[in-house]
Amino acid sequence: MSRIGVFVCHCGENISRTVDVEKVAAEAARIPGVAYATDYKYMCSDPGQGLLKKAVAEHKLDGIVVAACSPRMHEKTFRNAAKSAGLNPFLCEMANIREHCSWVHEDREEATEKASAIVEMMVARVKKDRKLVPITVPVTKRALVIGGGIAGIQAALDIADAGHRVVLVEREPSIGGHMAQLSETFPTLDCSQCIMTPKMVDVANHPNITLHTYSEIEAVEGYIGNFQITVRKKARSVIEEKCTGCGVCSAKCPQKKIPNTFDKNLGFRPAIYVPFPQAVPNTPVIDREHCTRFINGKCGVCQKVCGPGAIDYEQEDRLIVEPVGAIVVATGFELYSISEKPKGSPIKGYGEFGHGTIPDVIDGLTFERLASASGPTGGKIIRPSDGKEPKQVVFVQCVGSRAREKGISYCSKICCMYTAKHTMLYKHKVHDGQAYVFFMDARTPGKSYDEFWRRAIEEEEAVYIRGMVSRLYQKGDKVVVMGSDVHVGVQVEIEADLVVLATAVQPRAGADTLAQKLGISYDSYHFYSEAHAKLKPVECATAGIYLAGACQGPKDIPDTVSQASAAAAKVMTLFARDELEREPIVAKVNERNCVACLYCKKVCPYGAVEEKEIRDRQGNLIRVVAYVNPGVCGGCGTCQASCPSKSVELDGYTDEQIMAMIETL
Amino acid sequence: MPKTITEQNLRLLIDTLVKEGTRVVGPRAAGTMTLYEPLATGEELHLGELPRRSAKEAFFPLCETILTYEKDKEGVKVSDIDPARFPETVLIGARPCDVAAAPVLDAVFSWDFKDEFFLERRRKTTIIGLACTKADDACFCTAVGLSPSDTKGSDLFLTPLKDGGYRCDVVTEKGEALLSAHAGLFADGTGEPLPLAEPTLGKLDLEKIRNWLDSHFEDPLWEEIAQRCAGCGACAFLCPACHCFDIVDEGGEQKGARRKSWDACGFGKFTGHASGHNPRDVQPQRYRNRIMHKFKYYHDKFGQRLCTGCGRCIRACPVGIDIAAVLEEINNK
Amino acid sequence: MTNSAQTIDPALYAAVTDAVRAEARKVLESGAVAAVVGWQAGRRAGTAMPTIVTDPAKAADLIFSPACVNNLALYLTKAKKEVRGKGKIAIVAKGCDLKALVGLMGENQLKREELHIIGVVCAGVQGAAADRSLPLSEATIAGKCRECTVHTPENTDVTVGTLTELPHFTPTESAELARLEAMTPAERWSFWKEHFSRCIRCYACRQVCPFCYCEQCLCDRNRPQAVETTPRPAGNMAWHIVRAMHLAGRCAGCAECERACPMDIPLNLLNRKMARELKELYGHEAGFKPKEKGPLAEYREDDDQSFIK
Amino acid sequence: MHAHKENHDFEPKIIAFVCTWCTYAGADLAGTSRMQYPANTRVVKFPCTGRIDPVFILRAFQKGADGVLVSGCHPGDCHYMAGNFHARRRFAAFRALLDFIGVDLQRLQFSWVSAAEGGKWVEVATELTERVRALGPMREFKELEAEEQWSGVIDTPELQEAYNNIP
Repeated sequence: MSRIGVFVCHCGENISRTVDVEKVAAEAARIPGVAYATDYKYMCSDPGQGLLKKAVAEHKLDGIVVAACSPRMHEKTFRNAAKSAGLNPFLCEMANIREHCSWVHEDREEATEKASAIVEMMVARVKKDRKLVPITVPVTKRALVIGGGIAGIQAALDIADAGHRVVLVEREPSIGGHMAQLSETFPTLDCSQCIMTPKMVDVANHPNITLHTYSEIEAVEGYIGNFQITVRKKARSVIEEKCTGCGVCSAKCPQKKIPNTFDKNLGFRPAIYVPFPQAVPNTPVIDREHCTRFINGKCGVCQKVCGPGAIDYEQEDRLIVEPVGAIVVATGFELYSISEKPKGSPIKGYGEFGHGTIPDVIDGLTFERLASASGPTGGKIIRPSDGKEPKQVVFVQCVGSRAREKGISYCSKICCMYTAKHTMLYKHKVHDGQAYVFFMDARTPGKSYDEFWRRAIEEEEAVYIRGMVSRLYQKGDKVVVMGSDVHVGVQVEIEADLVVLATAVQPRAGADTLAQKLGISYDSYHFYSEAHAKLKPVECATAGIYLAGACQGPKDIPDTVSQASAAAAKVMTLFARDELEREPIVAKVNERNCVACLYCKKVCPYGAVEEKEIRDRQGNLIRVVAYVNPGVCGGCGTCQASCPSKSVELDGYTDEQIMAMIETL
Repeated sequence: MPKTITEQNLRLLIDTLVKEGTRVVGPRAAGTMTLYEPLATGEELHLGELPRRSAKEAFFPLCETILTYEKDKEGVKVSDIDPARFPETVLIGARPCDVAAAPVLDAVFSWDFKDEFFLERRRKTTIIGLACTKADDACFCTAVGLSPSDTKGSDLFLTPLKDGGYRCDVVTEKGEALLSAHAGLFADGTGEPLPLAEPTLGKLDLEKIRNWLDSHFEDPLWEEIAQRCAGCGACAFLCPACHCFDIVDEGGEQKGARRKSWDACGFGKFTGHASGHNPRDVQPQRYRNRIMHKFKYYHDKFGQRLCTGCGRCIRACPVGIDIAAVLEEINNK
Repeated sequence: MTNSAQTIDPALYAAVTDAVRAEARKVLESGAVAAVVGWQAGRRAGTAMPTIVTDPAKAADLIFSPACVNNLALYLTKAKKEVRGKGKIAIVAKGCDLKALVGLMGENQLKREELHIIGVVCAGVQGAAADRSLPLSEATIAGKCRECTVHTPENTDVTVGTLTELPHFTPTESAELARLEAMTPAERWSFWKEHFSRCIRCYACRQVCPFCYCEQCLCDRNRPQAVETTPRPAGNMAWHIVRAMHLAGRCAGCAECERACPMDIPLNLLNRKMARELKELYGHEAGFKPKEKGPLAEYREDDDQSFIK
Repeated sequence: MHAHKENHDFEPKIIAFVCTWCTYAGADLAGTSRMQYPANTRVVKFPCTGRIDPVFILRAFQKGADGVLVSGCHPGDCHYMAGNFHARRRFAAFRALLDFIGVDLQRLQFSWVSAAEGGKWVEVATELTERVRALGPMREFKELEAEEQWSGVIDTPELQEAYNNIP
């Protein structure tokens, strides 16, 4: 008979408050095959783990069930403890009596009964557990960083500086991301471009970094240490190797009236262009949608004027396959738009703010371009409608954010600070101007942040009105802002020259599609999910994939850079080893019984199943069977459920283990 | 002195027995077929055709529990099934080809190990045989030395009469006891019996066949016949004389039952060893064993043969294997 | 194709028999194949059984008649290794049998080029309880043949026989399917419970099925035991559910399971039901051309999920 | 906040087969969010819904489950890319089969619950529990389990009692 040890954790009071842990331990002790059962205040603590190790030795345990929190929390902890006690770690299971029991039930009797049932189920399972030996796989010491904003740049530089190769993939023609668009940055008001561009150049010049701009991730295969990624390098129509970045093409391009998206459409650019002067790489791209050559074939000026002959109208998208061992996802954010949203989108626009049709109602990023010395106005604050300098500017915070009725309930975190910054920048440039800010409350935790916000009010004379804006409308050349001041308890109406909306920070469009390619999870807003909110804020649940920046949740620059460096550190930790142990949760074929119908091969999402010939000693083919490559197997078990004779079995989730659990019903 | 019983009284006899608490098993209409099943009333007796399954079920159940177990902290608690609880049974209306198999089976279940599961059921079963008046082209009882009016194995024996009702012959003391306990339902006298069934297959020289088998363990015949065998158990399960069984534990680790159920030598895993080795690993070897067992081994040991010519295996075989044809072929060699 | 005559002319089968014999002799004599899998007459009048002919002289034993019910595809599966071991095989196949061959090709069990398929034009075969002395008619024809759409097999190496006009037969299987579907779940449960409780676990259904070629049937496994092996009502129910599920999307409807069942369990109803569901859901029909993936081995991102919350 | 325990005549046994990446995590989230739901559900964790064999559902009913829940990642969210797509077809077929056999499909619930949907987990688990509670025990398989072929029936009061004990 088995000798199972059951350890019931109180989790302080988290479990014991609703579950009678002593009773659960006593009940467990009655289960045949259980040699030892006890309860303890904190099983995960050092003494708790010590208790477990001691019991393994004293009671000669051959299996362990720790009834505590979710295995997603501490399975590793206890398996390691089991291992150090000399037990195969896969003979240790967790019974989740916290998240699945004590926290979700209030009735003590019911919760205790359920906890006992969960323990019984896991005892049944552990009896059928087999010793498993981790699989070692080589680590490709080469990282993929997706996104070339400040997060991606920082992560790429850190990894590259540690001596590892990095492939950096950016969707836009240049790296830089949103930070390249900003004017000054809070709380120090140093110029964004000034601190950003050197890093961009470092990326371009770094011998360990391969940069793919104007590129997207097409496919991701493989697993930690051994990913195979396919990058779609979109046709730039300019041969990067030949282009010298002289800029003649852009200067001579007859098509000049294309709204400049980098400048939030405040200015114009030609059809062949670099997004901004400091772009990296400084290689133009032809906007085929607007280029006359591509529209009707009637141009060709850029090709004629290009000295090095770098223009290639025939260029096609290229697919580049790169092996990498780790992936950092840093795809950043975009701003909530108040325009009318397509039907079915959970996010709603702002009809009461004119759905984006009032020209002098802009968002924060547009204001950044207005205030930027390298922006379309050279840093002069003028309003989009008539180019006049606005004398009264109203800033509205929490547009979209914290507005459940608009589809978003979270706080965008950066708006309080950047709005304070905007009022200052405005005051610095328009000395006689007045800034008003409508806010719900100011959220300024962070080093020197609150001081900064106070300065905006106290020294830069921004008027902060606590209250919401109910309506914006055009009246003559003014925008009337109707709101309430809850402090004074009156309705407020301001005739503004310009209104700046701090719209919510959202994940990039298409974040879900990329997540599906990567096999990582995301929340209902499509922000990527970290493995653990507190203890694994950088890792994805999918091994070998790490998160950096606003793709995981709204973040300012310091937080983003920290997380990017943290992600890089995780990658370096991984790359510090030549081989990686991975969980041996892989499928194996019983070659005796396999009849090679190859259903397993047909359903395998990883292409891990091959045909294998069994030959006799003379080399004659006896039969063909399926073979699962353990290095490629992802461990989903779809093969086993599809196999008619169950001749393929997923270690760790065998039929015997599952059936034993069902048996306890 | 010969007795007779009317159709009506025969059914009344069943009703009476059922009321007394006896399990009465007899041919009963069951969907598209007739089966030997417990009768709730005499009305249910359905003598028109040969039941699809043989009558062996009355004392050799398709599946029976032989013990139950339950595991707790203290150990395993095993409860044996007490054969004393087997029901007193009257098997009524069974054909000679079914009934004749019973004494044949007694031999194997009592020669060395006494199988109380079988023997106690046999002791508690009184068999009322019925002469057979209808044969089809699969029937061959006469070819293997039986006849449609053979009383072998019966305790009482009924012969259908031309004018209705049955003549009832007492074969054993057990039969006598049953009859005297219900003497009121029987009358003295006799009548003219209905003509008996006439199977078409000529008489086989079973001794010659056994001799041939003795010297032809290896023979192309086995491959020729059995390469078509699909390996199912229809023949064995329908046969009145096949008696192989399997014992399996069912249920979980905590509690369950040990059960005995019919097995068939045609199954691929029948002779499978735990090691994975299978001494009879192709179908012809399995079919050879079937014939050898029925017409040689069993006879060598017990002087009887495991075939009564009921023809069920012939009718049921999905691939048309015809044991009568096989015997005929050997007979003609 | 209906005619006023209510029976099928036996001459059709006689002509096919002659042609099959000639073709078998030809391919055996020429050495093109090592064996021909076909039918021969049984001892009893009006019966037939599968046979494997290797000697050209024995080609004359081959027959085709309404008694040739067996799906011979069975003999080309791994369950029958002995036959495949002989070399290239010719097989006589009715349209319905051919569907199984096609399915086996899709499951990596057969290669078309390793087979010589002698297709036979078939007007139908006998039902299980039919009086064998009568020609095929409404009273004697098998259920599956009443709704047959593959009288003339296609993509064979040679097809013999000519189809004559056939009487109209009343569909029985689809009517029975409709009857069951109209029942309440409780009524269906008691219908199947009664049938399955009669099951003796002889596994004739499994053994005659061309798709049950597993080396080790799931239901014979005891660690863990997925399905109880003893013929008790509980295990029987589980066995038949698992069987139907394992055949879903693969079964080509030859109905051999039902024919072979000594307890007359209407097993093909289950197969037909699953086939129809998979056709309605995924447009899949088994047995027309070898498919790399069956309906349960592939998916579409927009598959129906109305049943999922 | 304090929900009072209601006394029901019948507490169904619900077994939930869930994938570890989405629904298991979603159930964890329900826990960390301290949401409340009936205590009837027992969770069996799989790597992926693709691993869930229909036999497990059948087995669960045979072994006494009154309701079965199968839940995994939303389409496109599968950690293994396609496991849930395969599962979706398999279960579409299997439930059609069970329906045809005569199993009341109200006892078998399929759902997609993501790691972010703690609320949906609670909703699905609660709904199924309450529905099955209203339906009463799943008698069919339990009765079948207690039945014997006529020839194997013996006169045992224990067996009769066990049979009578089926709720």
